Order: sequence, then structure tokens, then C-alpha cells
Amino acid sequence: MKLIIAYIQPHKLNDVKQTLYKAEVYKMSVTNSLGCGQQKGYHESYRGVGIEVNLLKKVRLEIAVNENFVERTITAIIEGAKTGQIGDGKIFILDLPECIRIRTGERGGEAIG
Amino acid sequence: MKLIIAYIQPHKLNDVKQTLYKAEVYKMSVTNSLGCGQQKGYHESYRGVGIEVNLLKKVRLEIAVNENFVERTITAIIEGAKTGQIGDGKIFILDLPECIRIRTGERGGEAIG
Amino acid sequence: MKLIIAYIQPHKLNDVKQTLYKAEVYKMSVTNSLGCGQQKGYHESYRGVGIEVNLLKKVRLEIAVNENFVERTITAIIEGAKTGQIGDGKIFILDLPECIRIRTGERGGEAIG
Amino acid sequence: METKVIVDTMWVLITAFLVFFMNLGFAAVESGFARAKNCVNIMSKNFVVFAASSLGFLFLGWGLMFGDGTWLVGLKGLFFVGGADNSPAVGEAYKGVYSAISWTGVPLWAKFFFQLVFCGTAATIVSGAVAERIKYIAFIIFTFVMAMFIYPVVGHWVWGGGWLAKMGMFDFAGSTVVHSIGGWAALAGVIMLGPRIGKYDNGHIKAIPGHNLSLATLGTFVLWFGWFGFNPGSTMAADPNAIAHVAVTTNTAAAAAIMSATIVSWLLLGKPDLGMTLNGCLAGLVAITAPCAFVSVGSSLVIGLIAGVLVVLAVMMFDRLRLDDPVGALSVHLVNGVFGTICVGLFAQDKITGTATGNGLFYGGGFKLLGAQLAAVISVAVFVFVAALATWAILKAVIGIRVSREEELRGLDIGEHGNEAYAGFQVFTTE
Amino acid sequence: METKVIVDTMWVLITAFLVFFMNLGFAAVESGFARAKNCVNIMSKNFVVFAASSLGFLFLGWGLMFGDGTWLVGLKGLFFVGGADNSPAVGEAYKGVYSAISWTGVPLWAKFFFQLVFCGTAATIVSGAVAERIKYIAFIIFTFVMAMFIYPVVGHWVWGGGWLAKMGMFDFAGSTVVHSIGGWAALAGVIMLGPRIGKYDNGHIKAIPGHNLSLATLGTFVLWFGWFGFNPGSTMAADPNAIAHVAVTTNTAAAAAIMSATIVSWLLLGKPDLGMTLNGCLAGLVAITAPCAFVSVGSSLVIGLIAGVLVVLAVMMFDRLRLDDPVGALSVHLVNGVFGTICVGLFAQDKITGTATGNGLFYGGGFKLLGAQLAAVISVAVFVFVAALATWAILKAVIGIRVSREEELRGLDIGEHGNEAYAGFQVFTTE
Amino acid sequence: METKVIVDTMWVLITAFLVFFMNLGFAAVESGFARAKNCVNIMSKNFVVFAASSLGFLFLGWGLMFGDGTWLVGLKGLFFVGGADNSPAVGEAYKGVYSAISWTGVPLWAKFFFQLVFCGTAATIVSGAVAERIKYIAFIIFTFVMAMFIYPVVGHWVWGGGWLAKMGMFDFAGSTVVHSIGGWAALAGVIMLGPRIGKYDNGHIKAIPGHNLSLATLGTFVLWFGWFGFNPGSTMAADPNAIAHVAVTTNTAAAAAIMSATIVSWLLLGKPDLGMTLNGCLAGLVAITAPCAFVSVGSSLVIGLIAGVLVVLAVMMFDRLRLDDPVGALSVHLVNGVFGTICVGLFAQDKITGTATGNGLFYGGGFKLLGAQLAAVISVAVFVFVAALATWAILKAVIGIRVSREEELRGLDIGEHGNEAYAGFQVFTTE
Ligand SMILES: Nc1ncnc2c1ncn2[C@@H]1O[C@H](COP(=O)(O)OP(=O)(O)O)[C@@H](O)[C@H]1O
Ligand SMILES: Nc1ncnc2c1ncn2[C@@H]1O[C@H](COP(=O)(O)OP(=O)(O)O)[C@@H](O)[C@H]1O
Ligand SMILES: Nc1ncnc2c1ncn2[C@@H]1O[C@H](COP(=O)(O)OP(=O)(O)O)[C@@H](O)[C@H]1O
Repeated sequence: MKLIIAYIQPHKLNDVKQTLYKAEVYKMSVTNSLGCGQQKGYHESYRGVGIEVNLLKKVRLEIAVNENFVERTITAIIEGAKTGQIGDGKIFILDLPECIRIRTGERGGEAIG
Repeated sequence: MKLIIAYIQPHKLNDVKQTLYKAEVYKMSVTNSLGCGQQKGYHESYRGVGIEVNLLKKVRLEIAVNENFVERTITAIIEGAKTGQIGDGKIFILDLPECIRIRTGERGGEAIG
Repeated sequence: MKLIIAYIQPHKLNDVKQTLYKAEVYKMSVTNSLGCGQQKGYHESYRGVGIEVNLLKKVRLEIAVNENFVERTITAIIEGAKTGQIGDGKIFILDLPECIRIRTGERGGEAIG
Repeated sequence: METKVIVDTMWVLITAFLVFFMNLGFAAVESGFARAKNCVNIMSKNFVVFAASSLGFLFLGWGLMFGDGTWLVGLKGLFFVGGADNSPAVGEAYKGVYSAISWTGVPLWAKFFFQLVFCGTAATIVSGAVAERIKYIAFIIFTFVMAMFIYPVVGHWVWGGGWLAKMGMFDFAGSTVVHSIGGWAALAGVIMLGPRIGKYDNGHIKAIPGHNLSLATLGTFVLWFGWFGFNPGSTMAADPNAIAHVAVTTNTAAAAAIMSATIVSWLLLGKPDLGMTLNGCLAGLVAITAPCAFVSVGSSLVIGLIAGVLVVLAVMMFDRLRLDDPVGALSVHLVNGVFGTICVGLFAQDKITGTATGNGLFYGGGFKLLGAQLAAVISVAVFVFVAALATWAILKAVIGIRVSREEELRGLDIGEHGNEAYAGFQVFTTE
Repeated sequence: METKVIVDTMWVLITAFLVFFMNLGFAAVESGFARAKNCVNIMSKNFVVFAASSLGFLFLGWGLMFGDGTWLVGLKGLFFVGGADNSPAVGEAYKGVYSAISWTGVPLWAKFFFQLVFCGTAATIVSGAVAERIKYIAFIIFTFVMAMFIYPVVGHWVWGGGWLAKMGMFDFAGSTVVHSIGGWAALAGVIMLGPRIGKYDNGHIKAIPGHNLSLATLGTFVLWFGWFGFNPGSTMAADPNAIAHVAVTTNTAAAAAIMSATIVSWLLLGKPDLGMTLNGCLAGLVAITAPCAFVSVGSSLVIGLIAGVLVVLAVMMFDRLRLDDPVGALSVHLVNGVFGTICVGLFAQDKITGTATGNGLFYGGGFKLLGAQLAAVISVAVFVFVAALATWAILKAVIGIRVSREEELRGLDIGEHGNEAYAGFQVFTTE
Repeated sequence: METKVIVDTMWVLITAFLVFFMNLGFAAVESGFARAKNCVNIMSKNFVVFAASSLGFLFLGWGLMFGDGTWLVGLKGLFFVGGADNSPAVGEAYKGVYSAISWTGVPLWAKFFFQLVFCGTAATIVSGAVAERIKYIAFIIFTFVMAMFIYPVVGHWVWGGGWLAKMGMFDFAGSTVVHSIGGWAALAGVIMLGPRIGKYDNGHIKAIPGHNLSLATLGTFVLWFGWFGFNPGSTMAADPNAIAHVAVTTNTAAAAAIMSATIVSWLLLGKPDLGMTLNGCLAGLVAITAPCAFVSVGSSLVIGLIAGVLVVLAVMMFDRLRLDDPVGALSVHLVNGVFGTICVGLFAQDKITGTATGNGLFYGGGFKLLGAQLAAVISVAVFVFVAALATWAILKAVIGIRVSREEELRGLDIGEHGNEAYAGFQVFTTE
């Protein structure tokens, strides 16, 4: 099993959810995050003093999938999130040795979906 | 060492903290998260237009433990979080090759607790 | 590649960003988190009823780096975050088998920076 | 038009506007002291409550309260303020069916409007105590019952020429008529509903912190501000000495209560709890409401100091009694409404601003006035508590008064309204 | 100084202060109904709009509106309220160039200030409808145009002795002069700007929830409160019967509309949407603004009930028409401004508070009054809509009126102001 | 009772209520401009400050300020407003010990209440400047010192018949008496406390954004609203010409200052900073406070324009000087309080609303009036600054005035009060 972590633009979340659904990936966890990447930040100011903001709002997805779902999940994320512009985001893939469903105690590939 | 990630119902956080304490797991990190799982969402509306909310509020725990603590931690989480109803949550377990305590620079199993 | 997760004190974020910059680590993701560690909590009360708060505000960093950057990243985080006091935080290091840049589809070490 | 009618009408209307504005204060205090997930619900309740009161008081409440009738209720001109009336004529010149309020020389609609905003306040008090678990529809129906029956009946006794008025009981601006009524009705609701989930689990009292103390503080400021309409306006005439006197007694009691509540909570709890400071202010204001025109500024200071202590102890007591009142409405309005009513019997000085109340116990008046005040306290307690309990019980049997466990956990905003108060904000409640 | 001048001046100023305070209400309602990322921008717009109106109305607006002139505009004493004037003299005794408003016996600056706060309200209405996408500078310039030209011209027609006044059209406190003007100008803005990104994607209507319904609720309370200045103050004299009557019709219409809007949204949408309840209140208030002094309390109840239904239907209709109005300004001010104006022609009862309006259709007055009202509705619609559309078009051509897509996505707070409204809070908007 | 007494009392009380309401405005502005972690503390300070002022001014402040006495302080009827007094008698008819304020014909308690709300304002100003680091108890004690000594002494000089009044110095509504006093006391506090941690690290000025600009904006609206009590009420009589005139000068200065501050910050900082717009409004209001009844509407426009520029430059200057004032209280109240006081000497036109001030420099009055104004500026500066500095120094030595570093980092809400302002919200402050 793999744990897929993806950082995307906040306003792309809906699109990504849709492409994931089409790829039959229904489960995921979403967190808000601030990202520092290639994308340039912006300038704020407050009462005459400047503030350089280089942590931009991102959405972080965490999706646990069985091996056979990994590629279609990646493809779906890219399809939903890609605009071709800097700031589109990153996907990280980790090995996931174990997964447990709290309700039933099931483990492994069974528990993931 | 393992890194245990658990998604639970927000109102179960206190119970899980208690069962973890009993299992002598004292350290953890907690984040808020939105989850899309088996549990059905709900319907909101705003000024006459409907909104389908299918990202439900969840709490995400991250707990790093030595190998010999893995099973008791899992058991404790399940004990605290389980109600038997859909939405109880998931536990994911990752390998954790290294861990460092910032204050002292200690590494490995020493640093975890 | 490695995925470095670090928990630090919120008011140390700026310092850590600076030491990371000096170490030429420019990319990272930041999340807010609540931590339960060695650091003692504090006492709140509300309308005459006490509340024990033992989840303290922390900042969680997630940094994906190539192998040759791992040690300098750790050193930089420690340099920026360390005060020598309880509560300074922890660093966890995970293996990162794959990384993908959404914009270009690049994979692996290429995609990380 | 006679000048006196003009200035009196201006005074009555402007102070009524200030009292109306207290609805905002209540909405802010109550929602600030509750959790974010129930915020839309509380705002809705506090918003709709004045609309419901307006209609209910117009249809029937006014008539029952001020219509000529028996010692118990008004009987003439019951519906839609429709009785004969030649206001602003006063005294002998007055010809109409609302003679109990013919002492004030303003047009009928000015009288009505001023009395309406008071009725609305009584109904609003209930809202806070039953917050975070009550069904919206049940609350709305209860509000109509308050505005059309419970409030006007007691109002008739005290201000409508009923038996308490005849007995020589005095309640200048409504410690009893507004605040105790609201308080007893709230107590009945709290008992019938039971505590919020998680509040008294495993025998422990758990704090459920309010989501927005800024809002609660602003709300309290607004109430304090509105009270300058509530008390000085209750002269229903721009009598310079009286209104200036009442403004100062009102403010002094509030200030004293703020100080004593802050100090007592500092001593008892180790730190000066903001919630207690705010409740202290309201306690002082409620306590001075009945006696504000009958006591000296010095007495108002003493009354305020005591009220501030009372409210802190009351908040802690109700928690011990497992009576879950999220905003402290019982401690503020009930306890101090009663206390303020009794204070008239203790601190009153005859004709201090003109009204012939006779002296209170501490000023050599003996137990006469105090007796009348106590009669009011007890009779209002019995009547309102029983009437409210019965109403809640019927509502419970017929439509249910409490939301489901699942709905309470997720929040009434989604369950009752399908709305969210703070879209986009990361709000997490872990209980 | 004559007593009547004193009390009238007090009344005019105090009610003007209340109307001024409505600026806060608008700011709160509009920002509460918008997203957090645009909150600084909306607050800025609503704050600066009254400053701009103050200056614009001082420089020219007042003169165009009240200066003696033709049926179309004022021509004398145009600039800086600088014409000859011997207020508070009234009637025959008045010698000056602002004779259309010489019926009220208060000093010139009191007249000016009262009229100014009304002008400011009309300008503010636009703000909400164009929120979350308009350029700050474009809005400021539009505000000057409103305060200096569009508003005063229509104002002259109705209140400045112009052709509608002469025709026997009545608009007591401004359903037409303030609310419809604001509404038509807003409609022109909404059309010229187009909907917010994501609002009507792929043929679906998407809800874009407001970030702070507490704020929106408090704001509505403040507006309701301010309306007690708006309507009763429009007597511009402390006439006891009239002001008491108007206070009650105003409140009754609001209460009725709250109830009907809540019930209708409950039936249509399944749950009582707080946003609809709030808009219902405002709808009732707007609708009663023109007729408040000309109709009975009973009629005000009916008018309110209808207004509450209208506003819910209108909100849904505008969404179907793809006219994106984030706060419901069109449904509230435009639809109900028109409805209220017409209500005068239907429900008016001659001299009910003194003004000789003649009876409306439902009271046997036939179509005379109704005709004049309809003439006003239509002519104001045409003039304001065209003038506003032209203004927006010119602004669009010269400086642009809409922020860039990128700026809209990130929020106008950063783009236009470089500020953030809620620093430290985790606010995420995923559209 | 004479009609004049009635209407004057109504006016004095209603405007006093509005001034009281400014406490809400200050609380909202100050907490909005600070961080969420200190919000409970600021709300507590701003809430308790009026209670403390009420008690302090009642016990002693009033007597020191208005009691008959020397050129320096009052000496008669010192405690508890207890001196002989036959208000509302005026002029010759007045027999009592508070003769300096016997020119206004209202009851004693009305005088007291009006003066009290002004005293409370002066004390509140300090709160914002010392925010986010001061110990709660130290602030409370300082408030008592302000209300019982510092404020009444200067007040006696200017409004209590003291030496500045005798010299022919004029301060209509308190640019000096209220705002400069508050400002100088705040400056002393800022110096004694030092800047917040992280504000001027490594020689850089760091922005510490306020947590809630909605709140700050609403607060500013409330202050603007309250100022219509502050300035027009300072007539302490319902004089139609004066009050209407003052309402318009007040509003015009505010509007002009909003515009100039917005434009200047747009030019200097690249974008129209909302904080600057809000501070601009307050700056204009403070600056017009002294001259509002003595200058023309045209002059008020000029004064406002200058004030708006001044405040932006002052905010930037204080930051350069490393004087950390989280809310801009120094720039608003101190700088513009001084500026407004001087404006009287420059723009005054003799008897423009009745008061015989003589003409200012720009109207051919030469340096006479200006000299008196400057004498006031300097003497008040010296006295208040020294007295406040000494008070802060003693407090520092005895109980400490600043919270610990650890407490400051975690927030004063937890440290001082054990409360949290926004329970459930994810609020993270990374400094
Ligand atoms: N090496 C990394 N470690 C952690 N997070 C990263 C890393 N690289 C990118 N991210 C996350 O992904 C987001 C998008 O990255 P960015 O470099 O802007 O994308 P792109 O290269 O496609 O333009 C960043 O804001 C950050 O949150
Ligand atoms: N495959 C997954 N990947 C990521 N998160 C998941 C996954 N499955 C479940 N979760 C998280 O766990 C939560 C609970 O899952 P759910 O399926 O409702 O539990 P259960 O199957 O026990 O009823 C979800 O809301 C989501 O946050
Ligand atoms: N075993 C662990 N699992 C998860 N998070 C941890 C663990 N140990 C520490 N943390 C996180 O790191 C933070 C700092 O830990 P703490 O023990 O206070 O540091 P130190 O030992 O350096 O004083 C904690 O608040 C928590 O968020």
C-alpha cells in the first residue's frame, strides 16, 4: 500500500475531487497547509510597515491506496490540479506497510477502501 | 520505529487521549483535518442554493513510537475511538527510520519518548 | 529521497525559515498542529470551571529533500529552532520513494526542488 | 401640541430605541458564550424573538397587560391595541380602556412601542439559558406564549393596575416584570431540557468555552448602553431630575458590580475571568432596575457591589446543581432580578425622585414595602415557573423540545438551519 | 429660540445620528455575507463611501437637490450649501434659495446633515451588490457620481420640489429616493461586472457562503435600529402622533417580514435559512419606508408579510437570471423599494398622520395616487439605470472596474489593500 | 419644570449615552488591531476602565475638577459629588460649590454623568497604546490615578475655572482635556513599557498585524457615531444653531481626514491601507474636537484634510522612534489632540456659534488666542507626561507593569485571565 500526499492549489480542490471520483478513489483526508515553493509570494503591508508573505495557501491531500490504485490516483490528481503554471503543486508517495479500520479492526488492503 | 497516523472523530479525541495515557503513550501531535470516507456527508444551504458537504471534520493524530509500542498504541486508539459506527476512522502505520530531539540532538529510539 | 517532518515552536518559524534558506532549502510546507510532549501545559478556566490544556500550539514542517540534503536540512532546523528548553520539538525522517511535480509530470529527485 | 407631550414622546421613543437595541446585545452575548457550531441558531433565535414578540404583543399581549380589567388580567381592548383611547390625555381627562398607563402623556402608539421593547427583552432572556440544544420551532412557539400570556399577566399585576400594584409593590423598570419573568421561564426550560452533552460527564463539571469573547464583550457594552434607555426611559416622561438621577444610579451599580465580580472571581478562581466581569456588569444592571429611581446614588453603589458578588457565586452554584445555563442567564436575570426587587424594600427613600414609595427597611420604613416586594417575588416565581414548565412540558410532548444527540454533536447550525456561521474558518470543536 | 425649533432640531439630529449609524450596519451585513478574503475591501468600501458622500453632497449634491430651480434640478445655491437662507424660518417667513425644504423649522445645517445621511445610504447600497470583484478606485469614483449627480437629481424630483412632487407622488422616507436609486445603480453595476468567478460554473448555481453570519446578524440589528431614525426622523419635526405611529408601522412591517421570510424559506428550502430571515427583515423595512406615515398599523403588517415573501423569491430569481448579488441588495432595496413605493398608492389613508396624500386604491382613492407612484417607479428606473450604466461603462473603459482573475481568486484584500482581515486565523477558501 | 431645563437635560443625557457608547468603539478598535492571543485582555481592560473611571470620578475626580477652589484644583465638595448645589439654577441664581459648571441649566447628576463619560474616554485612550504587554492590575491602578487625579486637575484648569480658562484658552469638547491627556499618559506608558517582543528585532521594524480588521472597522464607526454625542453634546444645552453646526463640522472633518489619510497612504505605501483609513477618521475627529463650535464648515474641511495627513506620517514616525503603539493611539489622540487645540488659535471665528472666543490667527485675531492655546498645549504636556511617568515608574517599582516574556509569547489572555477569546478557532500566531 502507498500513502500519497499531494499539495495543490486551494481552488483546485473541487476539480481534483471530481477526477478522483472518476478514478474510483473515494477516500481521502484534506488539510490546509501553507507552502513555500517555486511560486512567488506577495506583498502585504500593515499600518505602513511591509510584510513579505511567501507562505502561500495550499491544500494537502492524504490518500492511502493499494498498489494497483497508485498510478490512477496520481494521474487523477494531475488531471484535476494541473494548469501548467508555477504553484500547481507536488505529489509525494510513501510506503504504507499497514492500515487499520477502527470500526472493524480489519487490516491491510481490506481496510483501505 | 513507526509513525502512526490516525483519523478519528473530533469528539472522540478526549477518550483517545485517555486510553493512550493508560497505555503509557504520552506524546503525540494533533491536527485538524477534513475527511472523505464511508460516512455520508450532509446537506447545507445558503440563501436558497444547496451545498453538498462531504468533507467531514476529523482529527488527525501523529504518533511516533518504538517498535515495541506499536501494538499497544493501536489498541489504545481503537479502544478510545471505536463506536462501531461508520466514520470511526482509520489508522495508518509508516516506517520511521530516524527521529531527532531538537533540544538535545539525541537520535533514534532515545529521542522518541 | 527523504521526507522530513519537524515540529517546532510557532515563534521559531521565522528563524527556521532563515536557517533553511541559508542551507539552500527553499521548499517546504507548513501546517499548524497541537502537540503533546514533554512540555507542561497550562491552566485555563472559563466561568469558574477549570480547563487543563495540554495540547500546545506547534508548527509542523514537511520538507522533501534528496539524500544529499538530509543532514544539512536537519542541522538547519536545529540551528533555527533550538533554545535548549523543553518544547523545542522533534524531527522525524521518512523514506520517500517517489515525488512528482504536478506542473511538468517530472518524477524523482528532479521534481523535489 | 403641548410641549410636554412633545418632549415626553421624544424621550419615550428614543429610550425605546435604545431598549430595542439591547436585542443586539443579547444576541452577541449569548452567541459569544456558546460554541461556533451553534452560532447561527442562537443568532436566529435572538433575531426572530423580537419579531415574534412584536406580533404577539400587538395581537393580544398589550391588551391583557394594560386593558382595564380585573386584579388578574386586562379584559378590555384586548386585540390589536384596538380599544378606545384618547392619549395623550392624562389623569381625569383620559377616556379610554387603557387607564393603568394613562399617567404618561404620550400618544398610544408611543406607549405601546415602549412596552413592546420591554416585552421583547423578557422573551430574549430565555434564549440564552436554553441555547445549544433547543429545537428552533419549540423556542419560537414558547416566545409567542411568553409575549401573549405569561409576560402580560404578570405585567398586569405590577404595571397594569393589578393586585401587586394595588398592594404597593414597586418595580421601577422591571427587575421583576422583565428579568425575573425571563429568569423563571428560563429555569423551567433548563430543567426540562437537561444539560448539554458532555457538560456533566462522569460527575465532573466540564467547561464549554464560548467561541467568541469579543462578541460577548461588545454585546455587554451594548446592553449597558441600552440600559440607559431601559431605566431612565421608564419614567416615560422627560423629568430632568428623575432621568439624570436614574442614569447615575444605573451606571454606578453597573460599575460597582463589575469591580466586585472581577475581584471575587480573581480571589476565588485565581484569575479575573472575563466572563465573570461581563456577567457582573449585567448583574448590577439587573439589580438596580427595580430600585433605580427609588434609591440614592450611594445605595446604588452598595446594591451593585452585592450584585457582582452574587452573580459569581450563583454561576458556580447553578453548575453544582447541574443546571446547565450556557450564558449565565439564571445568575444574571433570575437571581439579581429577585435581589433587585427586594432591594426596593430595603433601600428605598420616599420621593427621592418623586414617587411616593415609602421608605425601605434600612431607611426606617419597616417591613411594609419589603413585604409587598416579597409578595411579588414569590407570586411571580410560582406563577411564571409553573406556567413556563407547563408550556415546556406540552411542547415536549407534542413536538419535542430538544434536538437529537447527533445533531447536537454536529451543531444546531447544520441541523436546524443548514447553515454555517463561519464558512472558510477552521473551527474545530472536539466535544 | 422658540421651543418648537429646539425640539425639532434635537429630533432631526438624533434621528440623523441613528441613520448615520446604519453605515455600520451595511458594513457588517455586506462583509458578513462575503468571503473572508474580501473583508478588508468591503469594510474599506463601506467606510469610505460615507466620507465620499459627505464631501460630494456638501460640494454639489445638496444644491442640486434642494436649490430652487426647474422641475428637473436645483440651480440656486449649488455649491457648498452656500445659498441665501434664513432657516429655521418656515413658510412665508422663509427667505432663501432652498425653499423646497423650508417646511421644516430647523437650522440649515440640521437640514443638510439629515439629508446627507440619506444620501450616504443610497450610495452604500451599491457596495454590497458589486462586492468581491470591483476595483476599489472605481467604486470610490462611482460614489462621487452618485452623491453629486444621480441621487440629488432624483431627490430633487421627489423631495426638492421637482416634477414628481408636483404630480402628487409621495415617498415618506425614501423607498424610491434612497432604496430604489441604490438598487437600480446596483443592478447596473452587477450587469456591467458580471458574476464572481465560480458562481455560475457549468450552468450550475453555486452557493458562496458568507464568512461571518454573526457579523451579518449584528449588522441587520443595527440597520433595524437605524431605521427608527430613518422613518420616524423623516417627519423632520417632533410631531408626537406621527413619530409614534411611524415607529410602530416600521417595526410591525419588519416583524411581519421576518416571520414570512422565515416561513417561506422553511417551506421552500426545507430549513429556515438565517440569511433569508435577515434579508426578510430588511425587505420589510425597505417596503414600509415610503408608506410608513401614510398607512395604518394593520396595513404595515400586510405590507411586511408580502415583503418577506417577495425577498425570498427575488433572491432565488436573481440567481436564476445569473445576476450575482452577493448580499441580496437587489432583492432587498430594489424589489422592495419599488414595492413599497407602490404600496403608498394601494394602502394610503388620507391624513392618517397629517399629510394629505389622498387615499390609496384599497381605501377608495382610485388610481390617482397609484398612478403618481407608478410614474415615479418607472421614471426613476429609467433615469437611474441609464445614468448608472453609463457611469459604469465609462469607468470600465477608462480605468477598468473589475480586478484581475488572479486577484479575485486570492482575494481583494491582498490585491487592493495589501491587508488581511483576520491575521493569525486559519481561513481557507477553496473556491 | 422649565422647558429649557427639560430639553437641555434630554440633550445632555442622550449625548452622554452616545459618548458612553464610545467605550465599545475603543474596545473594538484596540482589540481588532491587536493579536488574537491578547484579545481577552484588551477587552477586559476596556471594559473595566469605564467601571474604574466611574467610581474614581464619583469619589474624587468630579470634586477636584469642578469644585470651587484655586487656579490649580477644586477644593470644595470634593468627595462623592457631595457639595452644596441647587442646579439646575444658573448664573446669579446658582448657589453651590460647583460654580464653574453652573452655566448649564441641567440637574447636578446630569452634569456629573456627562463629565464622567468624558473622563472615561481619556482613561481608555491609554489602553490601546500599552496593549499586548501590560499587566492587568497595573493598568487598573493607573486608571484610578487618571480618573481621580491627572484628568481632573487638567480638567479644572480648562473647564473647571482654573488658570487656562481664565487665560482665555478654549477647548470646546476636549482635544486637550480628553485626547491630549490620554495621549501624553499613553506616551509615558509606551516609554516605560518598551516595545512588544519582536517588534523591532535586529533593527528592523516588523509589522504585527491586527487579528480582526472587521472589529476595528466597526469600532471606528461606533467612535464616529459616538462623536456626534461628544462634540454636539458639549454645548450641554440644546442650542439648535450650535448643535447643528457642530454636527456638520465634526462630520466634515472626519470625512476629509478619511480621504486625505487614504490618499496619502495610497501614495506613500502603494496601497490604501485600511488601518490608515480608520486612523484617519479618528484623527479628523480628534482634531475637530476643540474647534468644532468655533470654526466654519470650510475650516473644518481644511482641519480634517491636514489631520488625515498628520496621522499617517505620525504612525510612521513613532515606528521610526521605536515607540511601539499597537493601535496608533499616539498618532490619533496625542498628535491630533495637540493639532486640534492649536487649530482653535488659527481658525476660530468669533461667536460663530455664540461663544466669544475672539478670532484666530487666520481670521485677523493675531496671536492672542493662539498664545493661550499654546500655553495649554505645553503646560498640559509637561504636567500630564511627568505625572504619568511618575505613576508608571512607581507602579513598575512596586508591582511591575510588564508581563513576563513567556506570558507575552503565549498571550496575555492565558497569562492574565486564563481565558481564550476564540475557543475552537484555529488561531496561530507565529511571533
Ligand atoms: N520539497 C518540498 N517539500 C515540501 N513541500 C513542497 C516541496 N516542494 C513543493 N512543496 C509544496 O508544493 C507546493 C507547490 O510547489 P511549487 O514549487 O510552487 O510547484 P511547481 O514547481 O509545480 O510550480 C509548495 O507551495 C509546497 O507546499
Ligand atoms: N484511504 C484513505 N486515505 C486517506 N484517508 C482516509 C482513507 N480512508 C479513510 N480515511 C480517513 O478516515 C476517516 C474515516 O473513514 P471512514 O471510511 O468513514 O471510516 P469507517 O470505514 O471506519 O467508517 C475519513 O473521513 C478520512 O479522513
Ligand atoms: N513521539 C512523538 N510523536 C508525535 N509527536 C511528537 C512526539 N514527540 C514529540 N512530538 C511533538 O513535538 C513537540 C515537542 O516535543 P517535546 O517533547 O516538548 O520536545 P522536547 O523533548 O525537545 O522538549 C510536541 O509538542 C509534539 O507536537
